[in-house]
Amino acid sequence: MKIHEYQAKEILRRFGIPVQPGKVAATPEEAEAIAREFNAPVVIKAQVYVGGRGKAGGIQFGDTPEQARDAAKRVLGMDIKGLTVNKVLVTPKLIIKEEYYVGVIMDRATQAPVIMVSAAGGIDIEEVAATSPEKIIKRPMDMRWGLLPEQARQMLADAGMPSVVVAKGGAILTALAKAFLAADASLAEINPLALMEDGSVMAADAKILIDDNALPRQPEFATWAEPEEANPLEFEAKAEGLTYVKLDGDVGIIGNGAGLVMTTLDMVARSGGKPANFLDIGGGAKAEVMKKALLFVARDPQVKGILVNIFGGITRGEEVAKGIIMAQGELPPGMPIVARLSGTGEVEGRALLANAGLMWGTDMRDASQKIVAAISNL
Amino acid sequence: MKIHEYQAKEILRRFGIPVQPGKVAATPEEAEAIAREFNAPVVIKAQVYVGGRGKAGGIQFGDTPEQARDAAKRVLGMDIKGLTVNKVLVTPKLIIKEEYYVGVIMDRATQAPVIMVSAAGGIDIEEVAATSPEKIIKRPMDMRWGLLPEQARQMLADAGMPSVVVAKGGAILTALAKAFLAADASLAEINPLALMEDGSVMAADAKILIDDNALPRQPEFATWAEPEEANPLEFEAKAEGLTYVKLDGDVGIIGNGAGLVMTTLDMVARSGGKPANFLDIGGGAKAEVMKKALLFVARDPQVKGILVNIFGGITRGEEVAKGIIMAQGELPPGMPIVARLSGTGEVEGRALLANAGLMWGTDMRDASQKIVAAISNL
Amino acid sequence: MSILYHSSTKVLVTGMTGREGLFHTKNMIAANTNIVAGVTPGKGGQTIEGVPVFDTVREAVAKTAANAAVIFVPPLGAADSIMECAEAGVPLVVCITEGIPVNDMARAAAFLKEHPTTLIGPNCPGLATPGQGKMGIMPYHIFKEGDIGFISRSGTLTYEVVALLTAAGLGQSTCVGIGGDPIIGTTFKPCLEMFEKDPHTAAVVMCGEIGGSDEEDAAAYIPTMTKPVIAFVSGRTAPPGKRMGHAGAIISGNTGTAAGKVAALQAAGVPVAETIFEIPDMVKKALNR
Amino acid sequence: MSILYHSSTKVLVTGMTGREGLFHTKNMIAANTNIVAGVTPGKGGQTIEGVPVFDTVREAVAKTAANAAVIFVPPLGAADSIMECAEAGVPLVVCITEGIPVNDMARAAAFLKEHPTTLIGPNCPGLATPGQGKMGIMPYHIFKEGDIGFISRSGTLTYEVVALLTAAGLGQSTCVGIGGDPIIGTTFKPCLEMFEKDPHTAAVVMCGEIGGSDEEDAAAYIPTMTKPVIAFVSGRTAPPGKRMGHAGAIISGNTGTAAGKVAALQAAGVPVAETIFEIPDMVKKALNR
Repeated sequence: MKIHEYQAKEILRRFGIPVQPGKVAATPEEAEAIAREFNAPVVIKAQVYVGGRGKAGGIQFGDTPEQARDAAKRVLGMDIKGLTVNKVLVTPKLIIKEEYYVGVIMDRATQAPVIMVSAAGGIDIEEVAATSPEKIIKRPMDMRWGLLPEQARQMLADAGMPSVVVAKGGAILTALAKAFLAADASLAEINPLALMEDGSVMAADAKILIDDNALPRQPEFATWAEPEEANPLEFEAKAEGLTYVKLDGDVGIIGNGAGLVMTTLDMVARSGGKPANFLDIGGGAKAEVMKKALLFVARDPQVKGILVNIFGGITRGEEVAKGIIMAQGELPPGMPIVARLSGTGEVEGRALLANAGLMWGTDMRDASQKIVAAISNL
Repeated sequence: MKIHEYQAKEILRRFGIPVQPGKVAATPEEAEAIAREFNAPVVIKAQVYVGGRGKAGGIQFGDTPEQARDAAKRVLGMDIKGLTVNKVLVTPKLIIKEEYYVGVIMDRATQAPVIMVSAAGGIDIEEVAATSPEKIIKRPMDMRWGLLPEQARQMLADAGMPSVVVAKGGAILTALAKAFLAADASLAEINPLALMEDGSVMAADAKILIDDNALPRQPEFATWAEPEEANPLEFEAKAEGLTYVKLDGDVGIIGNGAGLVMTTLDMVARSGGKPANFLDIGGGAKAEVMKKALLFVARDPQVKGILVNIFGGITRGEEVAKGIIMAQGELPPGMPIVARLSGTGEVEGRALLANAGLMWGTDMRDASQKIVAAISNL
Repeated sequence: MSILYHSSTKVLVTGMTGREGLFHTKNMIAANTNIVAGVTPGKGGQTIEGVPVFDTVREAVAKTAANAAVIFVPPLGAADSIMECAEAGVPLVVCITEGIPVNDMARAAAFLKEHPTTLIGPNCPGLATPGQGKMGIMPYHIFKEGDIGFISRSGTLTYEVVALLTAAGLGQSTCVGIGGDPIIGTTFKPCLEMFEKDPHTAAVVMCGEIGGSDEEDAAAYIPTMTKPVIAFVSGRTAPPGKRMGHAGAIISGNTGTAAGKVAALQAAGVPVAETIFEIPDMVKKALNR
Repeated sequence: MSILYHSSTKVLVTGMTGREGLFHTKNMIAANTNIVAGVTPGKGGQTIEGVPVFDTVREAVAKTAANAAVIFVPPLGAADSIMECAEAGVPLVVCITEGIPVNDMARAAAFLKEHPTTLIGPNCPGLATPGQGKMGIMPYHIFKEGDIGFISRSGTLTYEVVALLTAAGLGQSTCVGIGGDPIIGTTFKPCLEMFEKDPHTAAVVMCGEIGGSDEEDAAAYIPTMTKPVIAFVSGRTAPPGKRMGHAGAIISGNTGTAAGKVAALQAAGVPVAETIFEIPDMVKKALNR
């Protein structure tokens, strides 16, 4: 789950990491009031779930409260990579001397969180990783000990940071690793970790991703969930218990099991179609769930037809067929649906579909070809 | 550092361990009001830093708010092993079906906290340990992993607890071990861990000792420190940075270094005296500290004379001598003081003492004999 | 004629008394799997479906000599259950549970480095040895006894491909669903090693997907094998940065793409099927059948 | 003619730039100890008292080949400093710091089980090898070169007894203050083992105190030694349940009493001095001098 910069900083603050004070504004007037309260030049930072805000103009400055209001007016409502800015973070402007990077990211290869440190901070770390990987110091976290303060300092020293950053940044990185574990993050990074003119070190920007699987034991973070405007359907699907990913094509796709759905996408593409989405209804779905999934996929205006591909283990074919039939009345009239049912209840399911006059495919390939053909005949 | 039952339960509560609700009262009227609030029969429990409250009458019952007030009246002000009861914990009476013991204690032999579990709860666990050690299941905590829930359950099962306690008590013991580490405890025990008539499991009583060394990073617990009335001088000494232990005799003893002071105690005892205290001024003490220590020891009305035994490494003899001379005016007139100074600054120190007409000893034995003789001549 | 699970394996089920656990325990028993014990703290002493239930794994092992475990414990307790099995000395653990927090799995993975337990999963359908039984949730009727080893990161795709193999007369020695999570116990390579050593396996089919580099690791090992391997990779049309259902199926930057995996496998001399429908013929060709 | 520390030992000091660290670094240099590096995060690059300061132990070891460390880091950072030395491969670490939280030491002790580092302390005066130098805070002028090994749990008592030995013409091979905390790195027994192996040690004096069972453990080992051991135990008049200054000096129930320790040592054939004043003569008698 993505969270905003101001929320990430709130987590860091709780773990004793220095962050500059800051407040969130939803209107230019609020931004002005906050700037007045700080009584200092401020930065207005768009709070959106994407990187590259700065380049997109999502970070603006205001030396006076009035300028802060104007800056907020420019940023609020702005579109950044398809996301509308609804909130800005107002913080006093920092005089940064040097910028560094520290982060913790779950790594499947080492089966552990990996600590990453670079003296080349302030910019896209993936770019650094791609162009000069030697500038990034990595170390897997030993899950038995966590990251020890001495290990954190050693990494900063190995990255060539100055002595003062080794000392103060070491404490920050240690706390970041603790926060990563305690907050059930899958990513936690401070970029830039800023060395200030006065010799202090602080988190000038922060990004944290929370592991969705851990939300049941992180009730506070669960309340932080917000729809991502770029794909509101994905957010809604999650709330409905469906795994939905929006894609660019016109063939809606529903299946049971992630691998099977992915393979169905590939098969539709191979058959000349363009998948409109990925939707996994999981195991053991009942008719109601099937209906909900169909209506959900159909809400995407790009979708011209839907392919349902079910291999029944726990999921029963007749439940799937019933769900498809139930959905008929509420789907856009004339939208072609092709279903392919195998495994448990396939005979009963196919019979139900045939009785209802619905199309079905003998296998994944046949069904894919049928839906692509049906759409091109529209 | 000792803390009260109600404070220990507050810590347990924060770690998700079920404890019955309870409030602290300092007057019978407060106890009555709390009982009225609970609207149920209550238990009034003396909050004092010693065990064996029950036998001493420090636990009383009240079926009505009026009875609660009367019970609190009986308990408040009561003397339990030299401690006056100033506070009582008022909690709803529990209907306990079975009582068990779970605890975590720092163990020097294994260099780790040891988890202890026994089905023989509700009574003095040290007695169980002494008389039927086989009834206690022990397991050192692996500091790399902490206590795993499965390990906690396994211990409860090994102790022969019923299935429901294995499940619910396992979660409690896991949380207790977490609390032990997070609170920097040196002891954390739940006794009894109670299986209730309704099948729930809870901490009916709790005891936690906080590691003094960790108080700088446990600021909240540091504010919980209270003088133990039985030895208010010890509490005051701690606040002054002195390590002071009250004993029963009449020879006040001051030295530098725990081992040396202990040996001095032994030597005084061997010389026929009875030590009144243990006081270690630590390393590198200045004249002011020496003076403070002397005045401190002299506040014990039992003290008839004082032996100062300093082996100077970092501590300098002349500083010690100066401190003793500075204290003269404020010590009870005629109280004999014998000082023994060796090591750094011994010549200068002895000269200062001689000039001031104060007694000194050539070594620890000589000094011990001199102070014992001086007191017996009073 | 199998790896990991044999008819002699004595299986305990943790989380057996839950809805899922009970349903699949019945199915495993129906597949003639030797289910000797259930473990659910708080339910010790009961007998359910003829299976004695214990409070702890150690007790279950002591009383029944169980030497394998299937885990159906809910997500927040599943890693603890894995560690309990490891500490009780269970040599084979299959974790079906989906949705385990990844930090819990990182901890369990580190714990397993200190214990000689083989973990399959989590978030996997388990494994089946046709004719001998199964550990997990695979629909047992689709299998057929034979000499093809099968490894897959996904569930229903496994069933699809197995059904195709069975229909083509290609029975299976053992089918292993290794799971779709970012952190799993056993990856392709160790499964391939086991199949290579198994005298009853003639060839192996592996179904990979986008994300991670397990397929690439397997590709580096396959040239040392004496047995043919046929591969399939799903997710060719998946866009980067999107999680495709499986927590592990996500392309980060340029790593973990289907194209990269296909290239690595082909470079290792592994025939890679364009669609699952070609797999049976490619197996037959490799075995000259 | 020593254990643990020799004139060839290259010593680094962590927390060297603090008040205590600096004071004792000067004293160690005055005792001809080869102090090659200081470590204080944030002070790397400076040179203090002619000693180069580094940000990390690993860097200090890489640049100076230090093979021993003395720790003066304040209590809440001291366990981390111990682990840093262990991870940097420093074979000998002497921790002077008093007041380390015991949970930190339990963690450090577990960490040391995975690293081949010998820890002396914490909460100890360190060690001295007369004529060669010292690591820690012992007043160096009281020592005299010789063949008596010395081990003690306390500081100033060590100085008392050493002064008596020196006055009696009994010089010392190495004097080790093992520390008064409940969790310490090296206890009596391993020190005795080292002295037993040291060709330049003829006899050992050990000063125990109430609390714990390290003296009893030593008593069980001493009968296997070829060299005589003379013991002293302080705290005979200490009441149970009271912490006598040292965090470890506390009698719990019937264990850890002075009487119990004296009895165990005597049962092992160890002469136990009634007061420290008898120690020199008892040593001479044991060595027939």
